[in-house]
Amino acid sequence: MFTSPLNGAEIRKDFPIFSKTMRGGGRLVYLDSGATSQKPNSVLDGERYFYENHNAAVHRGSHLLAEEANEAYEGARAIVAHFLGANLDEIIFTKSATEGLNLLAYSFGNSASTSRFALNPGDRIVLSEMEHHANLIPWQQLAKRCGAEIVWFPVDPDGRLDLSAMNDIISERTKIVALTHQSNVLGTINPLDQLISRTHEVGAVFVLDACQSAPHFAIDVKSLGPDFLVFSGHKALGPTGIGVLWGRAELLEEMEPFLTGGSMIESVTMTDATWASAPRKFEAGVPNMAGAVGLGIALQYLLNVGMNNVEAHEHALTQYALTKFADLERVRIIGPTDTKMRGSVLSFEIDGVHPHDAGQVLDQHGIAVRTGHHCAWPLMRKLGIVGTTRASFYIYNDEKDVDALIDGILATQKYFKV
Amino acid sequence: MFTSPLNGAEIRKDFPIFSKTMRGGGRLVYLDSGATSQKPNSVLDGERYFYENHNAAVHRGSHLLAEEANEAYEGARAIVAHFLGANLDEIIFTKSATEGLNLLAYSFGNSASTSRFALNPGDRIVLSEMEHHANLIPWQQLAKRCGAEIVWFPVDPDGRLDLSAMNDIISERTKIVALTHQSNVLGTINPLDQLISRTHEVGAVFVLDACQSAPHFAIDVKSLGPDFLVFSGHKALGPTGIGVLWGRAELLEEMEPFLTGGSMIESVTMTDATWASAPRKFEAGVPNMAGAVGLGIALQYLLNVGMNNVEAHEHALTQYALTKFADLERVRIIGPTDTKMRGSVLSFEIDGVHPHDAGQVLDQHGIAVRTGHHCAWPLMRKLGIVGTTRASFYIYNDEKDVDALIDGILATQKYFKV
Amino acid sequence: MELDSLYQEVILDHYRKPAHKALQPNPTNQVHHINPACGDEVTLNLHMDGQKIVDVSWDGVGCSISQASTSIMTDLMIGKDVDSAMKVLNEFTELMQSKGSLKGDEEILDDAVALAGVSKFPARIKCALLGWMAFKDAVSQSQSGN
Amino acid sequence: MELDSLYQEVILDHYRKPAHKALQPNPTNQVHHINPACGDEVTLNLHMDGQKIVDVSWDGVGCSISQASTSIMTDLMIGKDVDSAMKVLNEFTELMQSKGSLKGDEEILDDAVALAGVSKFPARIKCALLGWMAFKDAVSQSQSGN
Ligand SMILES: Cc1ncc(COP(=O)(O)O)c(C=O)c1O
Ligand SMILES: Cc1ncc(COP(=O)(O)O)c(C=O)c1O
Repeated sequence: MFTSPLNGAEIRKDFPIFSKTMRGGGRLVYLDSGATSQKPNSVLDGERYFYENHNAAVHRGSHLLAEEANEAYEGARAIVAHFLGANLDEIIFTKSATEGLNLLAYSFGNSASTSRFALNPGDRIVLSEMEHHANLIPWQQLAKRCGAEIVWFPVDPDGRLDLSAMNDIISERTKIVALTHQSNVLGTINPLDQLISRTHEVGAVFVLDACQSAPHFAIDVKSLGPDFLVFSGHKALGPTGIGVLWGRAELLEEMEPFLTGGSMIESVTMTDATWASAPRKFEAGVPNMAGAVGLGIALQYLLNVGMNNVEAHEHALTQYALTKFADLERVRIIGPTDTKMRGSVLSFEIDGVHPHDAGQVLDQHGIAVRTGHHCAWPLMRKLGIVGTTRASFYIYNDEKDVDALIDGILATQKYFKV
Repeated sequence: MFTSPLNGAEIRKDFPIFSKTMRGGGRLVYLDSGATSQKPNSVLDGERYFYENHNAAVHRGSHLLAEEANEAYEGARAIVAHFLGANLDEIIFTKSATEGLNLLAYSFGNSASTSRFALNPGDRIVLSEMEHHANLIPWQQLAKRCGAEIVWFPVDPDGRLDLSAMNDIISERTKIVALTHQSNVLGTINPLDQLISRTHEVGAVFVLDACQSAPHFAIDVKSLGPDFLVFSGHKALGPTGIGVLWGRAELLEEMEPFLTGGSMIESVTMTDATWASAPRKFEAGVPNMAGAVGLGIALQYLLNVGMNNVEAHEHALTQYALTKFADLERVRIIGPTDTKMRGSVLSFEIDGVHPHDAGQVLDQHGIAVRTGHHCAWPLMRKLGIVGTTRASFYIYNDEKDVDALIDGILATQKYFKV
Repeated sequence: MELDSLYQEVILDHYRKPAHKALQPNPTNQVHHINPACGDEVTLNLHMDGQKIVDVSWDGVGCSISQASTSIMTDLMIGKDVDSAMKVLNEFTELMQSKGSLKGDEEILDDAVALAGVSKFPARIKCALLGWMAFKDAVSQSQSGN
Repeated sequence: MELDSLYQEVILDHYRKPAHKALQPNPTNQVHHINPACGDEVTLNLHMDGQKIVDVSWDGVGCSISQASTSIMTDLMIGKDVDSAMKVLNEFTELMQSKGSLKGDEEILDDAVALAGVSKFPARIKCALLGWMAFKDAVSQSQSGN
């Protein structure tokens, strides 16, 4: 039994890629939205419309095209702000979540030693074992540069954060806590309330990696309470090469810039420069204008669908899939096996079949999944596996896609005689 | 008299934006390609085709779409390599020239103190007074972090670099020389041969800002001889949000990464990571795949037109414009007044009319120019002006555009009664 | 022509003969503002007597809009008390953000209504506001005592 | 089915019963290679006697293609001298890059021709090459004396 407010097959009509014929001759069953999402026509049309009608460098010209480009770009910023419940000047366009996290790490590293963001030897950055490399290595590098320490929450056998030692892990020495909202491997959604209040209790800042959450359920930054948040446009129906960093206005104001160059300055001499205020301070150079415009349209598409519907739809798909998986033999879910505090990312192992081989057979059936360590190598090591096969759902999927996956797994087992 | 191998009006047919009707009711006379170029249909089609047929995360999946996305993305890299006469693994996709220059500055700053790239107190970075903020501020910030010094070539009254003290300015203490190939304000093309050989004589590295050159004439990095080169796709008929950093293979190999995260690693633990080799090492995160594909098509478009034809066309336009300007009264060219070692960027001042006002009247005639300091504020101060009005030409311009500009300037003088 | 709505005669007059464009010595407060997008600059001297704006004088470089607007602003502000000056300033800011939908109240804004057309040219609004924002900053500094 | 060109029976056999998959002690050279894209790893021990490859043994985790390919490689290389081993290796690399256009010379490549189908699946070429590149690295280390 499958009920959802959304009809995946109907939604697929908005996404031109679904008319493609796949390797095996069948339709595309796209279960890799955790890696990147497909794009609706409206996003592709909107990018093109920008280039055909308003293309000019923003912030730098006073002619008509430049005015229009500016309006389109700042209009996209307004949509992102609305999407997150944030203020306009708190939205910074980056090229990706990865850049957003690096921006924070470098900006903190650039701070004067008296700044609240400065890390001194012995200071701590708190992460978790389920972090994506993008929310791990930038902090490792920052820690190395500043002599700070990385400490982390372990992951328990159910794929949940072990918070039993929370008050020791987030301590008075903690300056930064950077955690994922939802694991891109396990699907686990982390309980932010207690983590954020503990973080603020010790005077640290909380950085939220919302790559796997912002595209999938409603987020209101003001009520959720982190200090910074990043996500990638390409996972949220948007174009490639555009991402978002949100930060609290008063923190952005205090921060040092990251990339420097044109359009982020107040005044410049040969030896010195002063900065514009946020968001400009963090957007050096001619930005990805068409990308921002496309992302604005993508988020508007999601808002029109309704983020609660998106969430309910993915919940229904996950529920349906978990039930079906329970009937499979010699197939193990890696991550929570119920839908409580869990999103629609579903990792699994097939006994006797390496994920890469499983992915290959599924591909032959037109089913696109991701295989491997999912840029979360420490988590793989912790779980004692080399990788998983991962299916991840989005609005354009439906229960038939889950059925196809299940059939594909059975075919895989048959093919490899396991 | 105007002769050119190219027909601007014919070329405009490939660029949909030229069917737009402008403020005054007339056609678009786009003379702001120095800020950003317009895009041909083939680039817009190609980006869309990627999204509609191959969209998936590169380097991360083994399903069909991921394979195809990879092929498209790496195919674009091959075109860029061909365009610059470089090796495949020497091409790094960035989001912009600005990011490319920051990448270098941060990577050098991340180097161990024993590295050839490390800057120590007293070491020097050599720039010039005509640099764009993007090739100035990142080096200022690096110098501040390392205790290094910024020294620079002055600009003489003709708008040329004053190289009389070259051997003092580029000295044994010099570690980095970073110069623009062509000034985005003056149109001046800098004599690289002597500058690069002097740089290598003292064992420093030469960074070339090719934003205003790579889109306009043929560059072969091997014969030109710099160590690093950056340019922006959006100024070369390509999409927004994509740029290129080229570096010599052996230097890239030695360098520290800049952005860290997914796809740039060899191995990762909770506290440490090792790096993939270039170009991967410098491309963390899901990249701007459609942007790279679009840039590949844009450069292929330029190659099909022929870079020598592009150069000859712009040369002819500049020659034609300089002759026409010579007949104008109370209008002064800022920069070289002949075409020797000069590109097609043309800055000027109209006596008694502020650039912003001039730009406004021109805009009313459908003529898009840029006004202000052009992100080269130190140059403005040196020249004792607040800004210029700048016309910049590209393949889709023709002599009628120059005529329109001249008429527009006369109209401006009439409007403001100067 | 659309352009004439931007460059009204009174604006060009102020541009050619700006009022109070010569810094008066011993100000209560001095501020320096820049428009980083185009490089325009204004230095503004404010002379207060209690809550009364006794004099506003300035120097700077900029386009006709920024120069004329600053000139008009000084004419308007001199002699007012802080409260009514802020009312005028808010009225003007609103006019600038109106995208051409407001004409401006001539009773309150006097010559500044000639700047109404600027609101249809987004890139020029910052030009028109440069002097006004400097003035606002100077007044707020005078009120907070620095 | 296209898939069968990838997973030929001989590959699945090698996968189920890999040859020389047990590290032999006291190697001349040991290397450890990783495929960072998927996390597959191989450790390879090389025993040389002069220019002769006396033994190759290995351990590791990976997909059927990487495991089978490494297994086949060891069978091929053991007993060869460096020169002919490099010839085989080059032949195999060329086959992998052939995008399905080559079948491979069975005289030279023996069981490894079964991997020809891999060349049509770009994402799997690195899997097939993992063990071979480790071997190449070990040999080159043995030649340069580290
Ligand atoms: C000479 C020069 N360098 C650097 C840049 C910066 O390019 P971008 O803003 O695309 O990063 C520009 C263009 O704005 C330029 O003209
Ligand atoms: C949880 C998480 N964080 C960060 C990232 C990095 O995103 P991107 O590669 O778009 O920068 C991803 C996706 O790859 C992710 O799933």
